[in-house]
Amino acid sequence: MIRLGPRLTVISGAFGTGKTEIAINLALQLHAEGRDPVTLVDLDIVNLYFRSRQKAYELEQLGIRVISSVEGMENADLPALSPEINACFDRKDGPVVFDLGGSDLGGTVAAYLHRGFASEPSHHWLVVNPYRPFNQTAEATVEMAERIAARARLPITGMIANPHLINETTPEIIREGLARVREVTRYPLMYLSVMEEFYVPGAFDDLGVPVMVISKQMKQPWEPGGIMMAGRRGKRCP
Amino acid sequence: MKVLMKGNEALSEAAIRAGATLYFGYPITPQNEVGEYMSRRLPTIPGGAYIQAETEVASINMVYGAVSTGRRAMTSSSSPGISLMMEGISYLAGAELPAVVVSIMRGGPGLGNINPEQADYFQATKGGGHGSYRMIVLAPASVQEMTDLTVLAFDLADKYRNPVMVIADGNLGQMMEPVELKDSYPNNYDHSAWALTGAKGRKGHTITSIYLDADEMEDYIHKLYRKYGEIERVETRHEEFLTQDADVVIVAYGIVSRVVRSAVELLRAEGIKAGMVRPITLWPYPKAVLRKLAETATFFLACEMSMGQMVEDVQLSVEGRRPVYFYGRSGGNVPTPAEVVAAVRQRM
Amino acid sequence: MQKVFERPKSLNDRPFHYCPGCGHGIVHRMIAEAIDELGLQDRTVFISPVGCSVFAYWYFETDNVQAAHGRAPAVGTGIKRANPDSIVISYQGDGDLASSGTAEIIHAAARGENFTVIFINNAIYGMTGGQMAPTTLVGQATSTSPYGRDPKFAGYPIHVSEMLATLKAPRYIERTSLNNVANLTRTKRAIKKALDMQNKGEGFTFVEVLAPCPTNWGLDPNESIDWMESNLIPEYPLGVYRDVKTAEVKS
Amino acid sequence: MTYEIILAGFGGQGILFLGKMIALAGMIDGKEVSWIPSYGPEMRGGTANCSVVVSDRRIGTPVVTHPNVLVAMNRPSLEKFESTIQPGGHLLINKTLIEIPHTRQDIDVTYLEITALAGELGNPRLANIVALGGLIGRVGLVSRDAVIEALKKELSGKKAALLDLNLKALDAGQQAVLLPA
Repeated sequence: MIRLGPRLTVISGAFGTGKTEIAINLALQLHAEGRDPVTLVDLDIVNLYFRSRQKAYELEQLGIRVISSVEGMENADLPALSPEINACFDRKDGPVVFDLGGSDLGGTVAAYLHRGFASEPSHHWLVVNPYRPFNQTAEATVEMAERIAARARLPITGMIANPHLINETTPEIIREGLARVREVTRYPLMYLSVMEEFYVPGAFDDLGVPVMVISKQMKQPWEPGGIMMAGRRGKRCP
Repeated sequence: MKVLMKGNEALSEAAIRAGATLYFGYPITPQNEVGEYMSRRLPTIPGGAYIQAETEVASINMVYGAVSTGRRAMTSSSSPGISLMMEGISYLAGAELPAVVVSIMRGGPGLGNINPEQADYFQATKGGGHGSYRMIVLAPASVQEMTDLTVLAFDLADKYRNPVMVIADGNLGQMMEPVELKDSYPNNYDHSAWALTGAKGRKGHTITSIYLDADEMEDYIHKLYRKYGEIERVETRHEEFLTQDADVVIVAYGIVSRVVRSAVELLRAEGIKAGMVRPITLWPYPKAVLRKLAETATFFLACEMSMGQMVEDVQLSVEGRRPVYFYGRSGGNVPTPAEVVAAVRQRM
Repeated sequence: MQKVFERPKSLNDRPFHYCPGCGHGIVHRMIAEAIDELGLQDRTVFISPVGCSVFAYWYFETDNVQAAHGRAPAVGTGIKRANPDSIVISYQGDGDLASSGTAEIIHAAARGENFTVIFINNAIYGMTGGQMAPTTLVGQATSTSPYGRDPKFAGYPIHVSEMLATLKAPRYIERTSLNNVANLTRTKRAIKKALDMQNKGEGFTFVEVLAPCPTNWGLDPNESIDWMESNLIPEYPLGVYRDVKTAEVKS
Repeated sequence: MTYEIILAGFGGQGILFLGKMIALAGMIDGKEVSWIPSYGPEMRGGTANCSVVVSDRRIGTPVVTHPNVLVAMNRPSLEKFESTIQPGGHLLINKTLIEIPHTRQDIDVTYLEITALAGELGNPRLANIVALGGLIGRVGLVSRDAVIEALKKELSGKKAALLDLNLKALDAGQQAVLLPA
């Protein structure tokens, strides 16, 4: 289901395009396909809210390795990058998904690891939601993408179209959004991601792009199973 | 022996005699006498220090540093300056440090004027700073109380490891009345378990207000609120004047309570059964007293030198059982007894 | 066998939370060594600021206090005035010291407060995610100067050591760097000298340390050193900016 | 008895000191007292006034709005406060500086050459003490002994040399109001 060539996949994009959702779902699907050990690296030092690390407890229960900050610092608004991050380049034992922080400044952190990325091939997939600022036109999307690539020192190798308006998403919204993402011709389109609630088998077969069905991970605190800022004890909404 | 002192001087001398020989502040009218008095007295006292800070922001943080050594220290200011101290007050509450802040209110908002007002009630009692915290707020009504409540403020601060504010208006700061001061006031609090005095022969102490984990932070806030609950139970203070048979209960604090006392006498002379409740602690607020009087009184009148701030606590206390009216003056105008009498008559 | 690498007594064994290649851990160790060598551990009160070193108090086996953003020199003033026998170290970054706390540092220096300030200048905000600092270089891209710091809009970097050196009260001001072994040695020497002066009651001492922030600079640790040498140090020349006994100033 | 006093005049006429002496003397007499200045910007030049209350009972409001004793040291003070005096109250007018007559008929009015008498003693700044003499001579208010004790207390140390002159000013004011007009 996941067309994985290189072992390393970097997920980036403008703020709020759905990078973290995609990164976690990618890790979950790789795990479901038995490509263990799967590692998810949260490099988001930009925004404390809605980061992969908040799912760390559940992912680790499944056997997915999550690397973010130095232990105990997951809730601090400090970079505190774990030295363990370098280890995932050295131990070549399974797929690694890197969740970069939003926009070009999120990319900066990847640059810090550029020696690691130079040591083996990697995907660098840009998540595009044409309903978000900085993604609304092809020009804006490319401009942001090139900034990210430059700051991360990693050329973009593909796009994941993630057109949605959260709960107001409809099949039309998805189709129209995909068409707008396709106006970006500089990078190959790898996947169309569709939230499971809006996915009907076969409904998007005519679009000529593999569909990645994702389940919402980063839920609001008031939603069942929503994410609290609880960190270590991994408290969930009742 | 009684001496004739200005409110600002009296509270300063009381603080010194309570052992607070460290003062940090920045000039602002109408509380300049505090800094002036301290700058004269403290350098002559062994271990005493007076610093005119660069800002009120710095003053409150100097207090934060000084009290973290376990010693008594204070600052004072007036409305705009107290606004600047709110960050530091929140940190003091968060780090559970004892400190006394004196607020001599003036007119506002903005630069306003230097006339007396009581419009910083919300600022003092409802937060003002950030986060879930409470500050004990004491409201003297005479120069004698400026001294007594300042001494009490240091005791409460030490007892609960919490910032305490003494709040008064410009009148109380500026007026002179005879006061009686003791030579010294006891300070029996032992802070050696946490004070920063150098880690000689023990593990290092740390003073901080950071709790990264949501659950740890919540546990800590709950701990603070258990303390606040205890303070509400034990430390609520008020004064009643002719309330036993009162149909009309006038609620006023600070200087306005003096006006209201005169008004109550005038009303009684006219045959109107009026009485007064004067909150001495503005937080914790004497809710239970007002709640009880709501069973017998006809109505309540809150009287303030503001556009109505404490009146909301009267309403909360009375819980809708009786009408609560408001009479206030602002800009530096002090209500007169005649005005208060008229305000009561209008509601009869 | 001789032990060549020993943990200072004033530092505990908790692993640092800093990113690999960060300068904070190195300076923490130097401070702890200086405290040990001067025998000041049981009199030291260490002030942690707001910034990446907000948790510096996790590591120092001394008394510790955490201060609000920029306010450490005011807190230090309070501690030192309340207890002149204590050794007070205010440890601050560039956002804390040169932006939010500009008033506090200038006035503490102007009063000649007898404590030591260690100022970590890495020309960027580490904690909040690589935003522009008052010490960010012209042209340097950060998350809030994405096109590079443009002096037309954002002005020019603040040179704190030079500025403080115009005051009469400070006893000692030096800028050092962590870019090579010689400068590491100089930094350690400067920190020790500052603490020694404080111990002797000589007045306000200030050591500015140019330090790398690879994570937010978007460079690996080696490149960070190169960037310091080609960009940071030319903007912020190293050296002693003031070394005058107060008595010599009085005239 | 409760005296609710407003003392008003120019900045520099020693209004606040006058108030303080009354309050101090009242305290020495064993009365309840309060003193409160109008501490606004007018303190820095222009007019100055303060409220003093001397009473046998606990003092309610220390801010006097309707005095039963008014000392008007200059014309704006008379114009501003005459209408606020309680019926039957006392008004002391500094005749040297106020050329207009009073208008109220329901109060007791005393004209006194306050500034001129001070000038005769060689220092116009003694006007406040001359006024104090006038007040104790005409209204009573506080005892003469208490005033002298208060002056001694206040004029001690470096200021002790001024005591004699102040006592002379006090006498001058007191005697002038006792003389038939």
